[in-house]
Amino acid sequence: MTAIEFSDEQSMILETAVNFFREKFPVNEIHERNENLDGSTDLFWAGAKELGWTGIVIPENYGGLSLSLSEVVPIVEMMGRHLIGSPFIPTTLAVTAIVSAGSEEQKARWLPSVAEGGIASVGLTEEDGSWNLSDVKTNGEVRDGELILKGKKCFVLDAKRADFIVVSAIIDHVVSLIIVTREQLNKCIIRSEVVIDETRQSFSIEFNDLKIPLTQILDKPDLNDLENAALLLISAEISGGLSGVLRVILSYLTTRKQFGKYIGSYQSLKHPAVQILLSLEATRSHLYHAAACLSGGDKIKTEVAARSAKAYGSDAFAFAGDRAIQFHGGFGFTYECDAQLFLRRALWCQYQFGDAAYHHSYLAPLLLD
Amino acid sequence: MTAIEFSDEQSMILETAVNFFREKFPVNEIHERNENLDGSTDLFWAGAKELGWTGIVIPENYGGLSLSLSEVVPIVEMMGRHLIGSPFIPTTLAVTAIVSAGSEEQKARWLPSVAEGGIASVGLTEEDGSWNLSDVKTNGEVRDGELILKGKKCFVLDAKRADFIVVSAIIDHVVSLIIVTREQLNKCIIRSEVVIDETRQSFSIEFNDLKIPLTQILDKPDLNDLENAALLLISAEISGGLSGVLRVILSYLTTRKQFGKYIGSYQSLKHPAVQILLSLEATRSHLYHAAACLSGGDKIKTEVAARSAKAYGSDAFAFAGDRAIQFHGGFGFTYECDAQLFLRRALWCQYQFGDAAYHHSYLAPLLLD
Amino acid sequence: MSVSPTELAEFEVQADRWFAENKPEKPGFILPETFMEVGTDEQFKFLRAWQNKVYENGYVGLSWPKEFGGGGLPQVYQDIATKAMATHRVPFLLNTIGLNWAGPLILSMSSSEDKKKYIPSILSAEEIWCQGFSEPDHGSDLGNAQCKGRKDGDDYVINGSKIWTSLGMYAKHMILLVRTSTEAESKYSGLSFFLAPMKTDGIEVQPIRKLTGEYGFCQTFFNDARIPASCMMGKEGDGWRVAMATLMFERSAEGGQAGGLSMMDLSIDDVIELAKRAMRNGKPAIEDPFIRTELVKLIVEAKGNVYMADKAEIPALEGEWPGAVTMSIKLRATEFKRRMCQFAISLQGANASRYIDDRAVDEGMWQRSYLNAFSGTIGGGTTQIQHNIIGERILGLPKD
Amino acid sequence: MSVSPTELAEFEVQADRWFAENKPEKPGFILPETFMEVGTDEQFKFLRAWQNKVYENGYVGLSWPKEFGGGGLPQVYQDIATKAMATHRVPFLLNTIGLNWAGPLILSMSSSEDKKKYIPSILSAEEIWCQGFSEPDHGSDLGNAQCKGRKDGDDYVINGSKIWTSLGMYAKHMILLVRTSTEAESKYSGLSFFLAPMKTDGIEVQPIRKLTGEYGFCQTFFNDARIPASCMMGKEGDGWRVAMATLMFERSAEGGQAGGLSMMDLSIDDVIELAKRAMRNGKPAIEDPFIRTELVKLIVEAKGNVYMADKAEIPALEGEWPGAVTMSIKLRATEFKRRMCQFAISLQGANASRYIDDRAVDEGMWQRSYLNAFSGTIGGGTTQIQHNIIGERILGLPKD
Repeated sequence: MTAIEFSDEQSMILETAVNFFREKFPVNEIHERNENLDGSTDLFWAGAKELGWTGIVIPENYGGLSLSLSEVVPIVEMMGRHLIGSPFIPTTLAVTAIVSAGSEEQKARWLPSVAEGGIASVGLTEEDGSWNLSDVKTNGEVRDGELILKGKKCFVLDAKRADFIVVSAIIDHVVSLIIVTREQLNKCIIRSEVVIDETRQSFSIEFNDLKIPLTQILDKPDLNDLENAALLLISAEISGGLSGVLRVILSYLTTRKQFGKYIGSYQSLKHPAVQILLSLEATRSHLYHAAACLSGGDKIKTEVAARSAKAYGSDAFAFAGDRAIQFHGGFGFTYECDAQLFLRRALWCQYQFGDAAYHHSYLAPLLLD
Repeated sequence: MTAIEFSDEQSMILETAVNFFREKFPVNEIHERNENLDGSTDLFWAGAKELGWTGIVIPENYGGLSLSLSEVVPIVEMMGRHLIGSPFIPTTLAVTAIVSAGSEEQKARWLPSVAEGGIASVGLTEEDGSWNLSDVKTNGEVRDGELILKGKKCFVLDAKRADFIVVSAIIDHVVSLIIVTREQLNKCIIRSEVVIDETRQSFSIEFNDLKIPLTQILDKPDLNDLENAALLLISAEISGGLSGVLRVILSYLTTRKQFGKYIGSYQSLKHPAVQILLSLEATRSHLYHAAACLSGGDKIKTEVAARSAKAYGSDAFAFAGDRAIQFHGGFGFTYECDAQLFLRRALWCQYQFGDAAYHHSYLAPLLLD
Repeated sequence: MSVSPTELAEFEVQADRWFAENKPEKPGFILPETFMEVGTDEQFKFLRAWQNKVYENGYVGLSWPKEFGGGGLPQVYQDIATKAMATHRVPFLLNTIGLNWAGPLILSMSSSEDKKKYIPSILSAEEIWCQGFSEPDHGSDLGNAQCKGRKDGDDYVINGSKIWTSLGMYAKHMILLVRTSTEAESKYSGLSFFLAPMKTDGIEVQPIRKLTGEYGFCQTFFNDARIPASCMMGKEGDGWRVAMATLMFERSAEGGQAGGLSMMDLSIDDVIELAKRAMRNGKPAIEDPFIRTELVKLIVEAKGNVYMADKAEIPALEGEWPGAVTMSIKLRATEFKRRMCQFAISLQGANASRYIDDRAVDEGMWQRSYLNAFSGTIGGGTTQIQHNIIGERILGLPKD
Repeated sequence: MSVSPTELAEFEVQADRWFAENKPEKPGFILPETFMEVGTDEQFKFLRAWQNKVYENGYVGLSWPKEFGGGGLPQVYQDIATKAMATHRVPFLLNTIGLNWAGPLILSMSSSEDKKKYIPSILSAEEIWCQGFSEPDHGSDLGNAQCKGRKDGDDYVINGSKIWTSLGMYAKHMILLVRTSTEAESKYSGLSFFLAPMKTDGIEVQPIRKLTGEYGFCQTFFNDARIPASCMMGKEGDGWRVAMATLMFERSAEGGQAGGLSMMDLSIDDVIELAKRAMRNGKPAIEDPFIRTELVKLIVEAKGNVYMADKAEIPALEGEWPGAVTMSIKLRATEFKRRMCQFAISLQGANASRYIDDRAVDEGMWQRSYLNAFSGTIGGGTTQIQHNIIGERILGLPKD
């Protein structure tokens, strides 16, 4: 039994993704893409639809491929590599929630449209910024056969584009997941959020006694599963981001001269670059191990692996992003330099869904007691 | 108000110490001294007596100089610089205990002999290795006008030479300090201990219902004071040790060639050497600040300063010792190389009277709450 | 001049009161933390007015000669005033290059005439100074400057470009390092130093967008710009020596600076305060064991830096490697700040991902400060180069 | 050869049982952790007997050809046997240089005659091998070896010295790198490689005392020692190529090694177990929040290393910098071990200051392992050099 089982599907998808992003989203156009996020997303989404990526985790009978998140990982990794900030992760998380917690009716109602290329999102974080997905203040009250939703969600990605979003709320003292449709969203206060990663389109959504049919409450939500899925996908983004930022570092280290020598010949730059390389290999190994665990179905193993990947990877990525700025010297201090894009992405990844210290505190009892 | 008040006495003593050790204990004879620890101690002790160092903290009316531990610091620092492992620290700690907790009778009885060059020691640690000086299992019971002492002390330095030692024991549920004389010690089981720092002569002492006159119980012991004193002196040893090990590193880095270049020109060695230098400067600053606080008399400030100096310094010294081995390459792996002497000393200093993590846990409430 | 303790104590009370009473209200926009971050006209106007007010009331330039607009007092007065500024956390003094680089240089080597011409308007912030040392292709390698100056009659004709000229859009003067000879004995002796007027035909300034997304630095282009030879500091070929002298004003604790607060510095106390406000797992972050340990380590490190400054004042404690403390001030301060800001961000939970905005923790100040902190670890000789300098000059290690 | 899963499963059970039943009792002295630490005759005899027993019972050399004393089986058999050794934590196999360096080399390039001469006694530990690469003045700089060999008739006359020859006191053969020409095109092409008999007039071995206070390495001196030319591997001038091939057996996961446990390795599990026994502030150390965090970090790192090895087996996951994982095995393993031992020591309170002695925690094993760990971070190319190698070969960065 090896720690990493890499399926043929994963392998094929990885290869496809490598080529797709290399062709359509070359790294030297990152800045241009950021100037036109909507256009870039359209381009990505059209390609993803064509390649069947939007339906990977959706069961076949709802129009999908009946594969698992493990097969999504290579795509997200390559997205991270090319700094794509599309609604692919939030959509996948919303679908994951419905696949795991929805009734057959709910699946039949919500999944096919996504398989065909619809966009969705999740709202799991609130104003206090708590990483614990059970810390929910948004409240749902069942009254007259309807759910009355009250509260505010933050960091809802691509909320303006989403056909629906899955949000967490307390109903009867229990954290529940609720689907909110576009039509219902239009009745909410949606505000754009300023976030450090400029490739993201993030929003806050305020529900003021929003009325929602009870059929939109997901039956048996498992927040742990949803958290593991989020951690896995962010870790994939981190792994790809690490490759991307290392490439940026290397291209500067091998072309820029200082004091008559290529700066990559200085050990104070060369050795940290090696550390970043090794941290990338470790992150990637944790990532694909976590993907294998998730496919394997062991919940505890998956939790350990997902938290480990996120904890290890996010620190590694933050370090690499930080060093990328430093090693570019004056150029690194400019907006024009790609290093800042990766550092900002790294900070986003580091602080969404828990940082290393947070996950270490949850890993401790799992690994030590 | 500056953080460091450096008295004329400190300044004079520092200068004297620098010269004394440079002349009598040259760094190139460290190995020879280790082969003959007793002879080396005799030599040191004779000099220390002559220079009045054995009576620095002893009040004038008991034959001392009525100065404070702050004036002992420069001496211990230079001892650390030259890797001297004499009974000077344990003697000073024993004296400190008596000066602060002894009655006039007790002072009159025990201090003059030390001022004249007697040797003493302390026994504060036990078999469990706990750093908390209140964790004492050794027990004293008052019976028929005598104290019956039962228990075992470890890491009693130079116990074989000491005229008396000060040990901690529980009497009536309270941690007390008791003086045990040479004559009484001779009735105990004294075993030599194998410790990592080969310049130390460390012993365990077992008390099996040892009878001690009640007049040998110190009146009002303050373990906090005694701990601060120990931390201050070890920090001084650390500060000097850092200078010493940096000197060892530099002399190799500037004379050894590899791949045709002096190895000190490689940034992977040069930059850590700079880090060690800066950590030395920081340690030394913490040290003399702690010395000034102790002279100033503010107990909380002194505790913060002493714990900070020890926490910061012991990690810095351990790092420097570790790097010293590594940077010496193959030679560093030999017993013959001075690097190992400093690494062993660093490990001793790191783990006597609490490591950085231990002191951080005590500093947290003092600094944050 | 002898200083009476009573007078000093009185001045301390007076300065303290003045800054307490005159600390400006928060304007409706985020203020920069240093002169390198002034990105908008409203920030510039606000800060110039503030320095002017501070000067008019006698709290900057106290140790500079009276005849040139200074206070003519012992340095200790300025130290007291500067401390009061720090205590009350008032805005920094805008004309940093003038006050701390150009000013001391002019005072130490220029004619009395030039001192009269330049010094008073430096203090009042009437005339802003900028710096032209670095070049796009030779970041840390000052000695290799390629911006050229060719003598032509009474002028030097300058061609090339300089980068990282803070306040370049607003500056009236630039201290400028130029290569006036390519045939000199060494690359260093081919350099000359000018006090260049920015309003010169052929000088163009272009703002640079920083990694923070804001503006604040400029690139300055010289196209046959004619600078009078009389603007040269020292002789032709003295440029390196003069530039090094100038850098010493900044890098070390050498005297001569006008003083005054040069940055609105965040300290570890601000982080502790943040840790008390921030929540982790439903409790104040400051109660989390991991955060406590990290805070203690940062505090101990910060204290070490403070104590080191005091130790450096005691000759008997100079130790075996003199100069280590003063030469490492920039290295230690800038690296500490970078790590401190990183840690402060980590206290904010998911909100750590926010950026400059009123919904961010402290309006995104920590994120911005972290990104801006790289100007410290990169500018004026990167952290890596600082290590080389200290290793070679203080420890005597061989060059790369 | 095809392998039936049933046979493999049976072999696994059989190996597991054999090692469970035959694991030697603790002798009355501390055993070394690797072949580099054998410092006393009693340790040597004990370990030689153990390897011999393992061999006699068919658990080492399983993949080596039958005609030379091997098992003639697929590699997977050896992997199973090696794993059983690790599981039962039996002593390592003493003749490491023979099994993993000289053996594979001889099998890959020597004559059948030489194979018959050398291989069986390597497996049985009858003849011990040592290594003569490093020299006192050129630690990591193998290519610069100065130990000289001059052709004289049918012999080469060797002069110079080699260092870090483990088991030098006991070895019958040495793999030896010698400079046979000082006028070669490059320093590398002046080197030749020998299988040298240690019992040769003019070869003297002197034990070196290690930083641990123990013995285990030697320095070998050559004074006009005559080595038959027939002992040369490859041709004159091939030495560098042969040596590099040999190093590849050690550094990477290339096949060809005889296998078997080469060290009694401490793992992070041992540290966790220690943390459960050790007390801090009156409670098991494993309950201390700081210690928990540090342990978790170490565990995650250790797991990362395990997963990396598996990832390296999957070509599709090779990524943009192929070879990074395999080329960094030594770097990662040795640095991790050093830090892990440091941490294990920190769990012991004041008793951390003890050293090899029955009153020390685990008899001082952790302290000794920490000091011995430097042989990993220094020997075979220091950690610093490993970074250079990976930076240059894998990342394509320019040389120093």
